[in-house]
Amino acid sequence: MDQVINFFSMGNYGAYIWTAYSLTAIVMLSLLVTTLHRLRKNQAELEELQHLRETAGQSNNKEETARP
Amino acid sequence: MGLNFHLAESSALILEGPNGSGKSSLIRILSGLLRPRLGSLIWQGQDATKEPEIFQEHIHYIGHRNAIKPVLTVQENLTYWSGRDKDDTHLDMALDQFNMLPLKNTPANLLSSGQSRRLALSRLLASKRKLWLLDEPSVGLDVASIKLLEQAIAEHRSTGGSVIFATHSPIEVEAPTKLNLRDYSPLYNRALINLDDEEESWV
Amino acid sequence: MGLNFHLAESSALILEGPNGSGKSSLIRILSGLLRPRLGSLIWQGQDATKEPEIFQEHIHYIGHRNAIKPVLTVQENLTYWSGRDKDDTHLDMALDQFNMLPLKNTPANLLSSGQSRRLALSRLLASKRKLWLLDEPSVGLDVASIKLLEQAIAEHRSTGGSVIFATHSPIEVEAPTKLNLRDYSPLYNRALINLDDEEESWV
Amino acid sequence: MSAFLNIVSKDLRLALRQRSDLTMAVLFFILTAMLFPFGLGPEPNLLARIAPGIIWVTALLSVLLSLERIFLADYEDGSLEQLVLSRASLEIAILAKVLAHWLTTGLPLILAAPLIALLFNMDTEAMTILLFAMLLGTPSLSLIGAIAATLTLGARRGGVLIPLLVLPLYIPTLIFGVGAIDAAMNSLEAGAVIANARPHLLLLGAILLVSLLITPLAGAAALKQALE
Amino acid sequence: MSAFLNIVSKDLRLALRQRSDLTMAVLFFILTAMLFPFGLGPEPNLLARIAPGIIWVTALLSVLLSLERIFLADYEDGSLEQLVLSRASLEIAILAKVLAHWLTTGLPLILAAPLIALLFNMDTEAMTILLFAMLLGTPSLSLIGAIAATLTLGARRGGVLIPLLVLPLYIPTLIFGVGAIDAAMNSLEAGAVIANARPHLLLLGAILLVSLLITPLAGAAALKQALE
Amino acid sequence: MSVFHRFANPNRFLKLTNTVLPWISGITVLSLLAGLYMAFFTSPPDYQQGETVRIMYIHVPSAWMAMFIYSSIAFASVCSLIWRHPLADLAAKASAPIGAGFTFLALATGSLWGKPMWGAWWVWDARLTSVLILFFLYLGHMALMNAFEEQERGNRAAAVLAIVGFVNIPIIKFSVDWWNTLHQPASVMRADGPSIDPSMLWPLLIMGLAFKFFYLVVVLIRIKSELIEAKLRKYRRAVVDNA
Ligand code: HEM
Ligand SMILES: Nc1ncnc2c1ncn2[C@@H]1O[C@H](COP(=O)(O)OP(=O)(O)OP(=O)(O)O)[C@@H](O)[C@H]1O
Ligand SMILES: Nc1ncnc2c1ncn2[C@@H]1O[C@H](COP(=O)(O)OP(=O)(O)OP(=O)(O)O)[C@@H](O)[C@H]1O
Ligand SMILES: [Mg+2]
Ligand SMILES: [Mg+2]
Repeated sequence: MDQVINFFSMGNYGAYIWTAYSLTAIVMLSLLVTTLHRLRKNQAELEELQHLRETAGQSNNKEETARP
Repeated sequence: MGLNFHLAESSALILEGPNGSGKSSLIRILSGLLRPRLGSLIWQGQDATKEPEIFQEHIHYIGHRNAIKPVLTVQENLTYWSGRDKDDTHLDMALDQFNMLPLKNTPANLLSSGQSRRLALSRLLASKRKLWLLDEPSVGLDVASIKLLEQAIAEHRSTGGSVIFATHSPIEVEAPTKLNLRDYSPLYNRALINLDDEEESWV
Repeated sequence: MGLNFHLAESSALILEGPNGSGKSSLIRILSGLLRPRLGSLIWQGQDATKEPEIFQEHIHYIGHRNAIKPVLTVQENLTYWSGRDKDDTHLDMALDQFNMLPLKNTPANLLSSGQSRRLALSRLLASKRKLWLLDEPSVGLDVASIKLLEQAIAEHRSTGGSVIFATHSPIEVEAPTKLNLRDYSPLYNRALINLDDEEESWV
Repeated sequence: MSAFLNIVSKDLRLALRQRSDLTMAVLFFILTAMLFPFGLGPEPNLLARIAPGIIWVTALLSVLLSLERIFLADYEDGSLEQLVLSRASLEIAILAKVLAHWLTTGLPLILAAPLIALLFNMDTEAMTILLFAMLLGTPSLSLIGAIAATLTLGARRGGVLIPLLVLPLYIPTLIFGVGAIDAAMNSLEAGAVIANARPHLLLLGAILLVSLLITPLAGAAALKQALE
Repeated sequence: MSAFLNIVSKDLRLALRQRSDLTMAVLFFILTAMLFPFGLGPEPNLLARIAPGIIWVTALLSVLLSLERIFLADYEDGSLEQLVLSRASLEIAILAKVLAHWLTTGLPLILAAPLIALLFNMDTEAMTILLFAMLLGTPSLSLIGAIAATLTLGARRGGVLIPLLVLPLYIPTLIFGVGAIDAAMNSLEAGAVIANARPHLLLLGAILLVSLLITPLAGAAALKQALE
Repeated sequence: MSVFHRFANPNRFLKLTNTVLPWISGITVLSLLAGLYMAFFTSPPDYQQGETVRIMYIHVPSAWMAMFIYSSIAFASVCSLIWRHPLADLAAKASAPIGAGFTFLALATGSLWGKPMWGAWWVWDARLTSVLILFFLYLGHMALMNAFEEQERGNRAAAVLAIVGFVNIPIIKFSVDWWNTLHQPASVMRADGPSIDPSMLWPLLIMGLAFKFFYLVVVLIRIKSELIEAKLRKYRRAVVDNA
């Protein structure tokens, strides 16, 4: 137990060291998470639009052939 | 599919087409202000797509906006862009051609819209370039001033100059080539929509 | 000597005259943006020369400049000036009248000149005012769009509105009153030169 | 060369016609500098100690606020298109416009600086160095600022962006500008004043040279894009 | 009352829409405040000594630069006429617009102030007093500034005039604002901090009350004139 | 030119990305774990700085990344301006927020280290100051990139800024040599080889590696995301035009 406490107190500099490490963790994780989140969102939207386009594209083509 | 044209000396090309069909864009591409996504621009045998500088000294572009400073007088405005001396008689002649001589010392903020346009047009005569690129030059002009413009164009062509202009209202020039852009614009020609940005031009 | 006119409901007044004859100035006086040096302006029986506020809420002025903010989209531009809610169907109807609905979400800096003008004009329909004051409304419009404008004016008049506009190119309206300003302008009528600023107007 | 002078003289004439442009920077400079004695209390020693910093920071802010107008009006009324298409090289044109800007903001600031220096009890030697430093430093401010002004043309929030872009780039000028005067004030013998200030002045000169090189290139690139 | 809230909420929404308004004052505040350490050198004692003055002057300049927009856009697009013609009393309308202005500039400044205080090595007690003083002082800045903003509407060089009119009127706020913090920093015992700062804070409160009274009256008169 | 244009093909790029992503993600995780373990358990406390030296294992890699990413952006900007290469723009755009994040970390961890070591959160010396400027340059770059309606215009403007701002990088690097500062001079990346003890050097290098691969992972995903967004914009436009 003492060892654990010792480890976490870091020679009384624990507050500085652990804040530094947790800040780093927070920044890096949030970079990763926002990036992945945006990727997911964009991928979903792309699929939806591509679907829309396929259906719209077909009707569009018909229109074109119908044009004089 | 593409748009392809060639311009000889002393000729006039009129760009037509509905709003948003790309007349202004084409003129800006020709002037080198915009770069074409595709296609190329040949000036006297040289490819000028990448380096518009090599022909920019031969053209004069007048766009929708008149580039007039309201706090300067008519003469000062003209002097600045012509690069000529203040007392050069060419300046007075240029102003006179568009009937602006009486307003020579008027501050430009007092000009009416047609007068401003005439001032912009008189720059054409103050700096003699070979190719005029005019975007709706007759906007705001009264009937008499349109005549003056037609005269100026005729004179310019008689000395070997060429002119390309876009317009919605008729401007009469001799033996014009006409180009209607409606068919080249994705806004009006649906077949183009799926072709991804095919704005193009070859001179 | 003076210029004197009266405007009834549902009527159309066309101001004509060469460049610099004072069309724009007259329209600005009527809108209350300029104050006349002489003469007075009567609105529904009240003298409005000194206090243009009493009728300004009934007019809609569109000048040479389109007052479009390039950073906003077409729809945002319209919403901003109309004072209506963003989802108001009136806005869509106004855009539709000038065939601008497809461009609803386009940033205004991408618009062509004619499209910008159409956006400015669609404001007329978004805020319903009695008297329209239009300074060269058809500038930059293609033939089809001028037709749309003529339709809009006709509809406006059929609901009791009036319109005054200045133009150089023909805009067709039913039973117009025409007023040529050439004779009232010191620039074209030498007799006026010594009379010092007699730009005047009675409504 | 004549194209250069042409642009300079036109811009100067424009500034003289609408005098508010000319007075704004100077007025802001003087008024702001005068706030500090109120904010810091009237201790003459303290004031003299911080005078160089205050004067430089205030000058920097005054220049900053006038940057937007170097190109904005030309952009909006279409003159910029004509400038790009005119025979004059765009690099030269940019230098000309920057020179005109400096003549209408930097130079007036330098002329007003002795007044502020007096108010802050600066001694004459420090004042001379201050003037030299400003003479070398304010042109760099105009030059660096011009880059930001061209970059933000047509931007959605141009006015806000300029300080963000420009202030970091101004910091070296500020540091050496103040350094020169501090060195002068701290030299005990009269003869050492210039010797002490010299390295700082040389660095200011170096910054000026670098920005003289970079601004035309970066500015021309940015202007061409702004019109596309 | 509902007219009041209506105006406040509309102005806030506009400010949020074009975020530049919102960030401009704060960004300018932070960036400018950071310039001083560069200009004055890095001595922590000196910085701590002059921190209150710097923070107040910088806050004042940030507010100053945002004054023009309180009424100008409304004046130019005709909304002001509608406001004058509407049923709401003009005095109330002015207070509402000032409140919106404070919420979008003064409040963000207060939130950013601790950051600057940290960079200048201010201690925590002085920082608390700084926040109190700004809470009392910045509304006065908005109120007094609004008078100048209404007075210069439609003037040919409104932008230049505002600093000229407003800076002299800001000086009392500046003096007592700085005084409060200086008093707090100079008190030796911990308990005396508030007692020492109190007279200054009271005076700031008095300025706030007076300007709350004067601004609506003077502003309404000036607005009506501007529209004539 | 031709080399560039082979990668200009977005599909080829996407394919390449998808194959390497799992690998570099694996390397990131492994090196991060190893680095952390060594930082906390195998490396000794410093004889001067005591336990606080453990901040070094994140402070220094963050500072390296701050400078490295900015340099990459400047390089991409040169490519973008000269060859108008679309991928260069995407890379610059995707990198900026990551670089800003690491710069922030360098500043924050430096402050947290400075308080116990120098007795102040912040001192105005050349090294610290120039890193702060770097942070503002990142912010300006990001703001400029998003300030225009047309993405292309934003890319170009930001590219010019990035190149101009590159002057700052040598200043950061050499500020400790040119001016006397409180901050430590270089002890790893110097001409005559590293001068610190291997027991501290190894965890430092491994953490540096981990940070660099982390950057690679995130930036690749972001570029992928940007590519999709560009496609989305085009589709949306087409849908509007069709309407
Ligand atoms: C906010 C404050 C700080 C900032 C912005 C900062 C910035 C930097 C930068 C940019 C580097 C990379 C230098 C290079 O690669 O040449 C660096 C390295 C380093 N910093 Fe800091 N630092 C800060 C505070 C501190 C403190 C307080 C300490 C320790 C007392 C420290 C110790 C180090 C060490 C040991 C290195 C590694 C040098 C090397 O081996 O190359 N830093 N710092
Ligand atoms: N950067 C851009 N990206 C995509 N589309 C654009 C861009 N700039 C302009 N456009 C669009 O290109 C079309 C052509 O515009 P242009 O100004 O060339 O038309 P125009 O023929 O001159 O019309 P007008 O007769 O109204 O002047 C417009 O629909 C406009 O919205
Ligand atoms: N403040 C003023 N003082 C004296 N003259 C003025 C003033 N403002 C404008 N003018 C002059 O009044 C005349 C009328 O200008 P106005 O803009 O009304 O003409 P317009 O009929 O609209 O012409 P256009 O057809 O070219 O638009 C112009 O000759 C102009 O120079
Ligand atoms: Mg056009
Ligand atoms: Mg007119």
